[in-house]
Amino acid sequence: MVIEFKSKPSILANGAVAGPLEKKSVFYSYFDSIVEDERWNEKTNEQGHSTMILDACDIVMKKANIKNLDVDFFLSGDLVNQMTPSNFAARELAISFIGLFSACATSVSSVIIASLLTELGASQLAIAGAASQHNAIEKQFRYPNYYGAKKPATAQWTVTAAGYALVGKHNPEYPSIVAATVGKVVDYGDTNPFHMGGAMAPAAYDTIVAHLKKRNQKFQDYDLIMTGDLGKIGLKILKAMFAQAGVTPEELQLLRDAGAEFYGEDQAFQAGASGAGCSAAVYFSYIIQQLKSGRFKRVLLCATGALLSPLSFQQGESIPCTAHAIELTME
Amino acid sequence: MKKMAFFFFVPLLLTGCSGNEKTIEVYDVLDDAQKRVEVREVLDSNEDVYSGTAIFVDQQLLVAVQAKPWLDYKKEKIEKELTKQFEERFTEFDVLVSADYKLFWEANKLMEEKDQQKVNDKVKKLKELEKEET
Amino acid sequence: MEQEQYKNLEQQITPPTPYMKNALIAFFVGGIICTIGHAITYFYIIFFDFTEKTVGNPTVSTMIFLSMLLTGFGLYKKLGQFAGAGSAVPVTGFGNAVISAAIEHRTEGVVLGIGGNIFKLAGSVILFGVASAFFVALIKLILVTIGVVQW
Amino acid sequence: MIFIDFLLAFVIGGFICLIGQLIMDFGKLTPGHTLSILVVAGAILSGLGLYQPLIDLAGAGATIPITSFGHSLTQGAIAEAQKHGWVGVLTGMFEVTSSGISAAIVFGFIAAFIFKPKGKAN
Repeated sequence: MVIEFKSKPSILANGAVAGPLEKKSVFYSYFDSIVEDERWNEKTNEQGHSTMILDACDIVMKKANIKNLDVDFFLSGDLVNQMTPSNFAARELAISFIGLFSACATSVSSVIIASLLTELGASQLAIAGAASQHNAIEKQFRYPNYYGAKKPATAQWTVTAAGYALVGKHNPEYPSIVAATVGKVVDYGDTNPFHMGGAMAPAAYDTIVAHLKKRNQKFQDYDLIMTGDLGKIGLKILKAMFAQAGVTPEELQLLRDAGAEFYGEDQAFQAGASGAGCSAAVYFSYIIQQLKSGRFKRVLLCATGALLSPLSFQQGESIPCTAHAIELTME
Repeated sequence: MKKMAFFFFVPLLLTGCSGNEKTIEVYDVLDDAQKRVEVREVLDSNEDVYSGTAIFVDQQLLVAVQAKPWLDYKKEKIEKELTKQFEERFTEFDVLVSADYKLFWEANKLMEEKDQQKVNDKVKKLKELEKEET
Repeated sequence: MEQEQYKNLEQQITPPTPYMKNALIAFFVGGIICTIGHAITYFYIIFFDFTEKTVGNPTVSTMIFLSMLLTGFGLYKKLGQFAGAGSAVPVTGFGNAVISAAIEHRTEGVVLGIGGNIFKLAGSVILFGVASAFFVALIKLILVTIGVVQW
Repeated sequence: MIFIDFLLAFVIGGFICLIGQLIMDFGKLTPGHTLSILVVAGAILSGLGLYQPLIDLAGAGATIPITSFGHSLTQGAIAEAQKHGWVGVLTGMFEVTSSGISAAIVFGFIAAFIFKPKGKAN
């Protein structure tokens, strides 16, 4: 389902924070702050996760020179059970809050909801975004952090990062959200939790095709189409899908993936980065800055999410995936 | 796979090189030459064993042997055979044959021991150890 | 795109599992771990009152102690990523499964966290070990009773 | 001779791990599945009387891999069955232990109070 925003809500401020390991990220210099302790000096990983979200929101509010009372809505999500890190951060922020779960696509789905609230006139200022903390997610979805299991080359590394954006009324000096696509849930029967890119690629394909079709656009209409966390192999698969559909290699150069690029060519991270914080931190730092600087005029951000749980996987269910997209422009 | 094959063949090659030089030692307070010869006879006739130490003390005979490592899997069989042979030859002794490295190691340490009582105690202790199960 | 078509495409692009390399690495790392264990075996035989029959227990315990140190400093995880079954199959891997779960769930409390999750990964090994021991012993007893085999 | 002894430990221990890796890769199984299969295999070999000779041959090469778990548990159960017959098979289950399990519990408990997990990639 494609939504076109007549009021063109703008992203008035953005903030991205990351953990110590993310110094290895190629996007490192775009992040607002790096914290040396992956637990944000808290006792548990989950508390650290929550503090990280607060940290990112504080940066957003500081940049916009506002206080939490000025913000109407807080829309956030993460991957921990029942999204407690977001819930606890919302408790501290004391802003009207809706928790969202679209797995790693939450970075975009939250901005879509914020834009809708803005368009509706219900919200003057809303903070939207997502976060993930490696240890907490690894523990929940895979093995204990110190368990020595061989992960295949298709495995991805959950990042410790948070990215948040302040969505408000249209302002020509800032990047604006002109359209969005809420993705369907696509399931091609993949069951391997160490090959998320392969499971998510069809969802990204589905959403991008739907968006371009409804908006009557082509690849060349964009400076960049960036998916969330397909990883190196997932991105290759997505490109192959588009190539089969007749997209030329030159056009495919416009297609990039935040997860595939996040850690550069470092082999230790296998197929690249993943996690709700991966797309959020890249979108709400690097992409927004590139838009503001005028290097990009129009971008399509398509965050992908694998909607599985350890339980569903163990019960033999396949991995349903979704992808949400927003189209950002800079005048 | 080549590397693996290499590792499987090395033991086979070494089998050919190891020769027949058995190290056989006998501890006997009475220093009876006849006993030495008999122990040597029994151990020499056994192809599976490459080293052995026999201790005669106070009506007890402890024979600690070491089977060739690649034949270790039939340790129990080797022990049984040797026990039978030693019991036939030394009817007046209480015989224990063991292929356990612990007994071999301790038995060799006793070779230099002069105090007969100490040897006696040690042999008794080793016999107890041998009976222990996990 | 149809599901089957997609599966083909996905399979083409996904790098194949390096069976040979994985197996060789597992062989060497597993072999080295066992060789270290073997050295410990001789250590206990020579310096303590253990025979080849009884030395298994102290050896295994020592190996698990080493596994605790490697796990706690995050080294076993790296070894596991490199060696696969080579570090998972030796008893140190069992120790790693138990110890890493205990460390991970400490924040949830001693009883519910450590107590409830310590066998999260290794529980299946214990289950199948004990259950198969039971059935094997039972079958053997039946066979002995009807006179097919002897103890 | 001692060299060959160590070599046997290396080769046989490594070989069991190699089989584990093949089960894991070709069967597309998790480590948990693989280890469970190996433990059951160890118990069956033990019941057939083949695992003790393997230990005699390879020493730690056979006692260190997880298959020895199945062996020691089975030997415990069989010993009880031998002593007490039918009742023994059941009561044997309460008597058998494996040093690996106890050691892992104790060291795991201690480690939980010493170490904190960190996410390191390399």
